[in-house]
Amino acid sequence: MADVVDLPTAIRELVRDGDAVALEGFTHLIPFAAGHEILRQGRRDLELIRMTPDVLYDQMVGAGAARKLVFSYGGNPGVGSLHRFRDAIEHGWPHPIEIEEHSHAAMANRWVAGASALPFAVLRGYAGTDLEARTRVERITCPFTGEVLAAVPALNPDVSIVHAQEADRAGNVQLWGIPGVQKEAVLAATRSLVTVERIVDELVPRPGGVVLPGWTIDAVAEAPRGSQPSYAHGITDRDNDAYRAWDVVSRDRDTFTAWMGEHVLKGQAA
Amino acid sequence: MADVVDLPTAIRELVRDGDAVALEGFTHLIPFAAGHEILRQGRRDLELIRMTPDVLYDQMVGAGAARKLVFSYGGNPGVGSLHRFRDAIEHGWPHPIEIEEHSHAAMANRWVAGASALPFAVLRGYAGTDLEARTRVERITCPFTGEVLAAVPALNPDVSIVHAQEADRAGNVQLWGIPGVQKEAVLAATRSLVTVERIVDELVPRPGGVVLPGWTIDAVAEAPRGSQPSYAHGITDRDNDAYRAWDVVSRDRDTFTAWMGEHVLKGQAA
Amino acid sequence: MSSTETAPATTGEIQTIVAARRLTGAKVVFIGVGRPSTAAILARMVHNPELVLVYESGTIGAKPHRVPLSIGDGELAQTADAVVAVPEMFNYWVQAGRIDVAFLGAAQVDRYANLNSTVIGDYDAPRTRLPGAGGAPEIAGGCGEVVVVAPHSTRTFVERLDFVTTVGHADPDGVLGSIPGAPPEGITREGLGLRGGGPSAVITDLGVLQPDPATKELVLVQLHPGATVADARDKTGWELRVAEDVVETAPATADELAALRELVAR
Amino acid sequence: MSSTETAPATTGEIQTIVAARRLTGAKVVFIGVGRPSTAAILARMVHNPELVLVYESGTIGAKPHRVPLSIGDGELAQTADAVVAVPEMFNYWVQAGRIDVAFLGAAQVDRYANLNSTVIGDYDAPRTRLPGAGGAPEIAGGCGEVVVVAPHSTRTFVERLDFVTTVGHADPDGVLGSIPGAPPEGITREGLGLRGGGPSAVITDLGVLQPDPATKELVLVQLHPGATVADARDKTGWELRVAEDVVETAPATADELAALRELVAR
Repeated sequence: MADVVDLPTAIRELVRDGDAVALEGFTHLIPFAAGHEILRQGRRDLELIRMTPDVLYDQMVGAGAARKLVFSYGGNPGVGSLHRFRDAIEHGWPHPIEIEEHSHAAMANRWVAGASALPFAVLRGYAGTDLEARTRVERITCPFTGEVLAAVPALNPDVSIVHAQEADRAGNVQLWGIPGVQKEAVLAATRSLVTVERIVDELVPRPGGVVLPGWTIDAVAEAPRGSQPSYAHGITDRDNDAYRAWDVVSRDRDTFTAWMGEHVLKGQAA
Repeated sequence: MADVVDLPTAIRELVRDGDAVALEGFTHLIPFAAGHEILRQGRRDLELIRMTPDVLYDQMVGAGAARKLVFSYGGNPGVGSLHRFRDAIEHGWPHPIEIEEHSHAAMANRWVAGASALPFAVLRGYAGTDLEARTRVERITCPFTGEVLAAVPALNPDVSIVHAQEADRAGNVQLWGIPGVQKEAVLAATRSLVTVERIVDELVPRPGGVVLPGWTIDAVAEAPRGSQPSYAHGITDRDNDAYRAWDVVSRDRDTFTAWMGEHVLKGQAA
Repeated sequence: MSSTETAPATTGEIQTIVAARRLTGAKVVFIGVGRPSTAAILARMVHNPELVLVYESGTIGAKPHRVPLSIGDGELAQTADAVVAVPEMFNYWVQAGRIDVAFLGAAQVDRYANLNSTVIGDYDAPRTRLPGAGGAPEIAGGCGEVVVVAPHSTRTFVERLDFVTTVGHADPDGVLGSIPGAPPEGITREGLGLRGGGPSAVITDLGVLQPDPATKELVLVQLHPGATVADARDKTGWELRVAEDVVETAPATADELAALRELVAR
Repeated sequence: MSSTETAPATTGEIQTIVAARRLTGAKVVFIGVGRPSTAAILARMVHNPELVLVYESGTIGAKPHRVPLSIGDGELAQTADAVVAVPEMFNYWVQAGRIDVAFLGAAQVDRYANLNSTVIGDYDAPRTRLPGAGGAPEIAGGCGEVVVVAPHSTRTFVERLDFVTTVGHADPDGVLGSIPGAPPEGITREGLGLRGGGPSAVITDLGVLQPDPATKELVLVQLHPGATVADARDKTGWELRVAEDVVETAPATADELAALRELVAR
């Protein structure tokens, strides 16, 4: 069964300097509170894995916590650039970072392979693109048809962190709405943490509900509004204004640093 | 959008002699009514695909409709043998049939590959077994780790038929309870039919609900109690007595033939 | 509503309206955020109420009332016929070829409708780092056809992409030499194993380009009201081919414009 | 309840009770129908109320009140913590090694606990066609340990399987020569790339066999009340190894027997 603990304890026990860490959530249930706690605890030299880095990884990259970024789409959806992500790649600020980029289809299949304890996944992809020379993909031949397809390596991070709506006291988790790759990320990782909007006495099955049994998770931590400015379907709304405002905050290094000091690093609990 | 038609029309339009036909449903939602209609229409020479042949394929094999059987477990669950299946394989009655057998894991992954338009799937399996020489499996090497794994060919039947609880008038389908491989079977097939317990004005999302949009299905046919003696979660119960009784009916060729004449072939609508 | 009371369509509005019209006969469309999303919702309002909208967040048959800011807004999940996980979306739906039409944008487009959304300048020392591939390569590989929506300028319509993120019609005659591993005589998208039909149109704020059926090179076939062939040539970074019979885009109807403005204002 | 009023345990009952006891410290058990299912439900009633039952139908954490006839009975889905599709069950849960213990049956068992559930006689001209592999090969490949439950008879415990459906401890010294493709000096399950620990016990109606830690050959280590070493030798189709200190199975307690009988009667 998962340990139900407070967020600082969970991060302290599960996330170490140098870890490959995935904070997943595809446009929905992005674990901001957990990411901020990682920054408050001063974790460094992380390999940050996420299909869509979004504002959260912009903050973590800008704060200098990342050694490497593994991703498939580094934009501020509907708004524009992630300026800290760009500044790190274009100008090496606050320090240079390594990048490893894929397509969404490849990342999604890498998660599936990781959750399945397979070393690789197969897809129709990458043929003819310049991505192929810049990422980890090999060609593989179908032993039945002779067709040549793409093989991509499994993702198996040291730690995966996702956010969900609810957990019960035994650490069983339910999320609903857009499910993304959260189940895969948790199952593919060596260690896992789920932050939740609320702890309930009993999980009531919901339409679209994805349940992660507590025995597959290391820790569960309550973090109300823990995916804001993204959202938790049925509980919080996506704060589109915050995404738009981030475009302004993040353009300038000093403005960014001041904002982080005030809104993230000074805060105590999530 | 799927055509909502009566069952005899659907079978007439979709199932042809010689087709590779999958009637799927893993212990739940087994499409008995559709299988019986195939027999009433006298279809012959079929390649019958199903993970668990169950009583339905015992009937279809015993009735002489199958040229070939593709499966992974040919038993009467909790009861014992499928006597018609055994009689066909052991004694060639009513005529010899070809068999191609796999493990459940391989069949499930063959369905996934079929639904994904991939020619094969990869799994950890078959190593050291006599199955490997008797089925369609090849070895494949991971281009990243050098590990040797099993590759199995995709399943892409001419027709897949599944049973579900509900459809709306546009042919959108929802099933719930044990989902098996029904979604994969429908998506992997060239043509598809879903029989349903009832047509409703609107599909209300359910916990565990799997929705197949009408535009991915060729035909939907109403067939109340159409998965009996298996069951439709929340609507009908599994008729365990019928499964036990089948053991007696199916042991003897004449008893079987008489039973089929009376209960299946004479019936008109499903 | 009388058109005499309505301000004329802007070039951006006409671009959206032309994109929406292309969905009149479509069954299932795959869309990202921004103008393509607006166009698809407009198509459902005006031309094709049965159109199925698919977003890569896993929402199939979404019926948004407002234009979503992200492809994962809650309203999309709330109104969808089905919501699936991202691996299923790409494997069972996109890769399996179940989508008729996909809308894609890009920072750079070449004459064969290949797309760059990765980087401007050198990959290792980028002038501008763009968001990256996202779903585009496999969407363009698997969907029935692709409609590219992009602003007409020499920054976007370039002789040679800085980076091939997404293959459109590849390099069928070896003119560009930009497809990695391709032989000097060129390679087609079929030759690369791509299954969908590839780009069928590029809709800009000036007009519409379509691939020549034989050579696959983009040809200007349509101009929006007020735009000229000279404009299009000026704003294209290669010597633009122009059809003999360039048609003028039918003006936005009062219904289209009213619906679009009402939608954007929601 | 006083044991003096209770009929003594049958050999079948003691087999089930011994199987249930093995789950006292387990976290997650994978079970098929029949005796293993009864044993696992009994374990939840008597020894280990937190035990997670997983059935290959996709029901994780099922809490059946009655013994299900099939592995897909509605009560399993109704009471489960999570219900998943069959591909997910085999890929994310079984193959990924998330299950501690799996119970398996078989028509034939050899001295290395390899299993046959495919055919008696020749594959192409079978004397008895059995149901086939089902989930067994990959369950035995991926789960932490496997407990085999089978009736003790020379029909079941055979020198050489007619067909290797499921690998237990393979043929580590080349004694059997039954693993296809294995070298004459033998092969281990690790050598075949199997990840789980393999069979840890075979529970029969006479006693319990366990693999020798070094040689992996099954050794009789436990006898149920009333059974003798001679019985076990007689009913084993190879020269059965017997531990120096065979222990006698603790008799069924009144609680165990009452719970089992109550369960079966439900």
